Amino acid sequence: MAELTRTIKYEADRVKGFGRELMSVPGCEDLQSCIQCGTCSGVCPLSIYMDYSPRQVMALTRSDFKNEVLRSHTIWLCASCYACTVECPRQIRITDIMYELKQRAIHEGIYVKNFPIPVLAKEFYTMSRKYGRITENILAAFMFLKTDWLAAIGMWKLGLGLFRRGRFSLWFHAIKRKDELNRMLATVDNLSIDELKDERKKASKAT
Amino acid sequence: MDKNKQDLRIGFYICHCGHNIASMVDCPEVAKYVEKLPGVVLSRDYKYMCSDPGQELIAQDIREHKLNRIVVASCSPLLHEHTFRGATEKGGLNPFFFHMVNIREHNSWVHTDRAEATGKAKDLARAGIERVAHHRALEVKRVPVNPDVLVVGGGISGIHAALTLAKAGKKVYLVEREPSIGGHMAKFDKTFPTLDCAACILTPKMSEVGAHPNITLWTYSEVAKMDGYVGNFTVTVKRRPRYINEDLCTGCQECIASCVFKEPKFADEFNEALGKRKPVYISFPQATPQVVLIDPEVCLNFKKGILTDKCKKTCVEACGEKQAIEFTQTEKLEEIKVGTIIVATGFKTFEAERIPQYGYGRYPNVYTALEIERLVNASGPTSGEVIMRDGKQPQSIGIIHCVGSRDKKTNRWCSRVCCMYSMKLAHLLKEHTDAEVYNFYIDLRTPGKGYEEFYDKLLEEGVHFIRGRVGEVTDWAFTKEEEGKLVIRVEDTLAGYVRRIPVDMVVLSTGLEPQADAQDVRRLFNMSCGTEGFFLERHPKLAPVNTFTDGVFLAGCCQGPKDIPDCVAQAGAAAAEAMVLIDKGYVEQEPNTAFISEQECSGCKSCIPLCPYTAITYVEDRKVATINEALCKGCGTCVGACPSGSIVQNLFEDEEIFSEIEGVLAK
Amino acid sequence: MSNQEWTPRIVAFFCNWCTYTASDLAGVSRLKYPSNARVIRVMCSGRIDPQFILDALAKGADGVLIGGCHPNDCHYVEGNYKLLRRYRLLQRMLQDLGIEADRVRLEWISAAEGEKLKRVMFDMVAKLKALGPLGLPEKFKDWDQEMEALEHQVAAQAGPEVAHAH
Amino acid sequence: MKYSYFPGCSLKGTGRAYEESLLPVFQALGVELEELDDWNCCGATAYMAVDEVKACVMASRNLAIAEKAGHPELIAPCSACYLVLNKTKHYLQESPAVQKVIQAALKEGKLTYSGNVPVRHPLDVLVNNIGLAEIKKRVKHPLKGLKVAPYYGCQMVRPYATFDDQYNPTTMDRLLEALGCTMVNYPLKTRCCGGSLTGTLPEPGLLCSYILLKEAIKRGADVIATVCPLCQFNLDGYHDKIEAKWESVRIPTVFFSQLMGLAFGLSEKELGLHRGFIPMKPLLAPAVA
Repeated sequence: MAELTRTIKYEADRVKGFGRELMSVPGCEDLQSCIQCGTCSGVCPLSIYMDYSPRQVMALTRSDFKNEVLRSHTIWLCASCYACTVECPRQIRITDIMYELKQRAIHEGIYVKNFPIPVLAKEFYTMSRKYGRITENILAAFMFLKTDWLAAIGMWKLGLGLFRRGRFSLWFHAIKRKDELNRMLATVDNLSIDELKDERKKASKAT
Repeated sequence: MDKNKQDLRIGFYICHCGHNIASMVDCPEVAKYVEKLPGVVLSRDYKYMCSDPGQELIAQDIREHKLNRIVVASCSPLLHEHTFRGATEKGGLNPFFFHMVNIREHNSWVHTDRAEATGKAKDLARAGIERVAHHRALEVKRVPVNPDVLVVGGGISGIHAALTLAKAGKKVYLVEREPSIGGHMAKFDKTFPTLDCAACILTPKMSEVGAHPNITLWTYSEVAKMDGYVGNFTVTVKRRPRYINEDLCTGCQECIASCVFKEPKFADEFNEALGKRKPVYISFPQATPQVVLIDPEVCLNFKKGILTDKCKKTCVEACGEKQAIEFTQTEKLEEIKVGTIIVATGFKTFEAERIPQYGYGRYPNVYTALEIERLVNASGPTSGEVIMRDGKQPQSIGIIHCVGSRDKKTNRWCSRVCCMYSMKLAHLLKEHTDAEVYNFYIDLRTPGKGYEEFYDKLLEEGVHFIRGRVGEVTDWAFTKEEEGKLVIRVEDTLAGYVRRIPVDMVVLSTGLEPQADAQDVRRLFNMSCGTEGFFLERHPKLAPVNTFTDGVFLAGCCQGPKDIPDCVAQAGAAAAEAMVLIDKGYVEQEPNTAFISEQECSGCKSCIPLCPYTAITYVEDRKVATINEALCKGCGTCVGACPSGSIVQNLFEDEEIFSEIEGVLAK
Repeated sequence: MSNQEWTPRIVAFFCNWCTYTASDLAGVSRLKYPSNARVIRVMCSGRIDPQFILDALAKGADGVLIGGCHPNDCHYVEGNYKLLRRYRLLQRMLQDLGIEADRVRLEWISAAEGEKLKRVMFDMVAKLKALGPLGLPEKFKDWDQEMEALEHQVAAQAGPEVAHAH
Repeated sequence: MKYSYFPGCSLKGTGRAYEESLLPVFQALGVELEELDDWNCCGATAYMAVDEVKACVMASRNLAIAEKAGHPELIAPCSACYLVLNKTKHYLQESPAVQKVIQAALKEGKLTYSGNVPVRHPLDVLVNNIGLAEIKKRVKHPLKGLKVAPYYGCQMVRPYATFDDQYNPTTMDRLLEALGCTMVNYPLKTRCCGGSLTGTLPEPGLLCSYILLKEAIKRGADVIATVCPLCQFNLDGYHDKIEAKWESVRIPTVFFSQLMGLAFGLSEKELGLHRGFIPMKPLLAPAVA
């Protein structure tokens, strides 16, 4: 007999305040007015692969189901094509909310391990931080090494093709004034997350 | 003035309005504060001042405590000033010894700090107390009401209002922009939820209008100008030439048959351009009046050069002795005098092209709901057969609800009728074609008598209901069964899947919008529009058919989307409101007119050009200006501009306003 | 009271047909805005005499807000235009007196624009807070004292001279 | 006329051909593009997912450098860069909180940015500033008979429809028609190509690309024209995998600038046409001859 799991949600499953906190971020406020019409899922080219549809992510977020949302594949499947944002009849900036959820998932370390997309995001972040620019083929190589190195082998043909067409870079592209950029980015690091949140709250109140 | 103050015996009342005021303003505290102000004899707080006991309290206090001034702090004077003036009068005082202070709409409802709101209430109350000291006894003037009524718009609302009044013996002018009355309803096939044939229930009313001796029907006409005021409006109506003498035309339509255009060639507006008509035409078989008209844009007689020679004037020939065709007609202006006006100018449907994702105008088999009404109608362009623009009959049909409605990018409001008419069309289309019919909805709204039952019926008929707002309608196929079809991509939110549903025909349930020229009409009749552009009623609940202009009433969809029963009910209400004025015979005018104190007038004449009503004239022999009270409407513009301060506006005298300023600022 | 944050006092003159009604609408819609303004109703913005505005400022208002119907929408055809002309002149005069333009504000707010009224209230309060108190009554008092002192001075100086002349 | 030019990482890597064709085309039109001094990664999609504020800081460094360069406008050919730079400008206007952080960061880098320098897409500049008439004048070899599916992708038109219709953009259609091309009716012109997903989660990403390629062939196109390096890469680089999964949908995907270069009479090598996986060469013989 197939294993049965209970799908009921108890109040304890909610992380109370999560929805409200997210909706206090500038750009995410309009989530409050979602009418669950499903336009976002209807126009999303990737929704067919998602575990929760974008509409469900909106509902789950608003109802404080933090763990479910941050663990979902959906936020990582968003390709940032902005179709939902443009079509939403409530003008909810769904893509930006997805970004916000991705940030939180990375920040809290709760996302599907070995799932290549967050790894790519982090590698992208590290590389651009280190060199100021991105060298695409090296970035891809890093990502595959960290997630599924067998897949990297599967990519040899593409790599070779790129190489033969002069689209392959053998070493990192980098900017000259790395320290200038690093100093700038450090100012954000020095700003604690809480401080930023307060700033954001103030800002959202003002608007 | 001080002496005057000693004689003052002011009564002050602050209303709790249940919790509406009391929750944000400490009413007893304000009453206590006001009690100590000079001239105040009595200061009370009370739960509901507008209630009978509240009003009685005022009347009784006036008698018992010999009060000579009354101030009530409660809601907006636009709501209850009249009520409290009545109570003041009942106590034996001139009603204008009363002043009202707004501490609900302007205070308790809009502020969040109880201390601040209480402070503001005190300031406003103090200003009222200061002001009322300067009030004088005034007399209300009565002006007779012209018993004739103008109804603007000949849709179902206008028709019903006009007939109601006419049957009560009132003379009605009904002005309609289109060549026939009937409005949108005349285009509908059936009506929900009873599926009465729209024409069957509307046509008798239309012919009754056409035949009623009390109704003057002017179609193909528009109101160009309105002057005057309640009871005495002067209205100019522009009558466009239809090149047919309405009195002579018998509606035999011989002219149409004999037109040199053997086949109808031009887009037929009544059939939403799905059918064709000739240059000389009648909008639809039941058109009222049964009078043809000629479209000068396409009639050869109006062309120049060779084309005009091609016109053999066969229509004139066919008309024969009746001689009803008059190519020389021009636009005519008619001036009428009426006492009341009912505005029933209706709505327009949302333009489906504005949502390009749904492909209207790009894919021929995407239709608007109104087009489907004509398509399924037995007297429509296909005689009721559902044949699509590509000549085929649909086997599957998708009906998309809320097109243009409930969307911040287009119209925010729910158009109220689309759920029901979409289901009606689903039923009719299924009946006509036996196709699979899908309804795509966000929420189904069926709050009317028999509406939910209609939904049940549709479910039983096997119509599919998918809860999800459609993302797009496209013609690119992913799977084999999608080839050559229109594909609807939507999240079936209840099943939890994104679906692609191929259909032959798509119907867009477009929402209701204000008419394109609603702003012009609003100015014409001195009305207001809500943010969405529909005409604003005086009060959303208590004065739903009144406007801010006395004597001008609203009926039907020009005030907001509504279905036929609601339109008819509202039209009846508007007719009743008009009859209140007519049968009473007079209106009382707010005595806020201005007058000139001749001793102080320097005769500088600066006020004369300021008056928009030419109420001010210069008296040569006395070298002063004078105001004709009958013409003055009480704006006070001349008062604000008089350099010698010799003009006084009743109810808004300088002293009254200065004392109010003093009152709000005194600490 | 004294240790409370200073907030500006605003006297508002609203026309009966548009802005007063908008204000009612804001109430019915339960919009929330600062409580600084005290509304005085007139039938038409055309009724507003520049003296009302000056009087309000002289009696301690930090700002005056005038609300009328949008151009072309005046219930009395063109009272709002008449006011506009007066307002422009008054603004010039106020400038000469050193009273900032932001203190006397004219807004067209239609009966349907409760939201706009709210926006204007917030904005005006913020602008007045930035400008600080106008405090004309106190200034008048100071000026009176100065004048008095000056008169005394003049009298004191004139006194001996007058004496000499004799 | 001179513009600042922000190439972005892709145009120096896998999307090299975009830069290679864009620069000579602008040169032929007498417009100079001056590459920003020491520009850095724009902040892009993937970065936004980790730290949106830092992404904005990275973008703002570029904006500040552009302001310093002194040319009135900045051209960003990559759709992602175009969006991120514009988005940062929006945030700077909309959110005082973000603005505060960014200004502090700029100060640390001894840079200033006052909000000037509009970020423009080369398509926008070509059609709306230089003009189709001027472009027509340079056409030496009209691309008569070449049937093109115009593919705009997402981020050039969404969420900010700055210079074209969000649902049915036509700027590239008009531009390519001016070169003599025949545009096919391509309803998927703004549908997503899969973005960076194609490299990370092959199945969903490849499906997006497959749909686009298949429909272009079905509509009778000879070639797909694109405005974005990632779109070009996705539609061009994965044909083996797409073929293994579904079917062969081999159709070349080139940058609109490459087609312009061809029409202007530049050589294929100069335009980087040899860099494509699916060659376009056989199609060109009748067109150019």
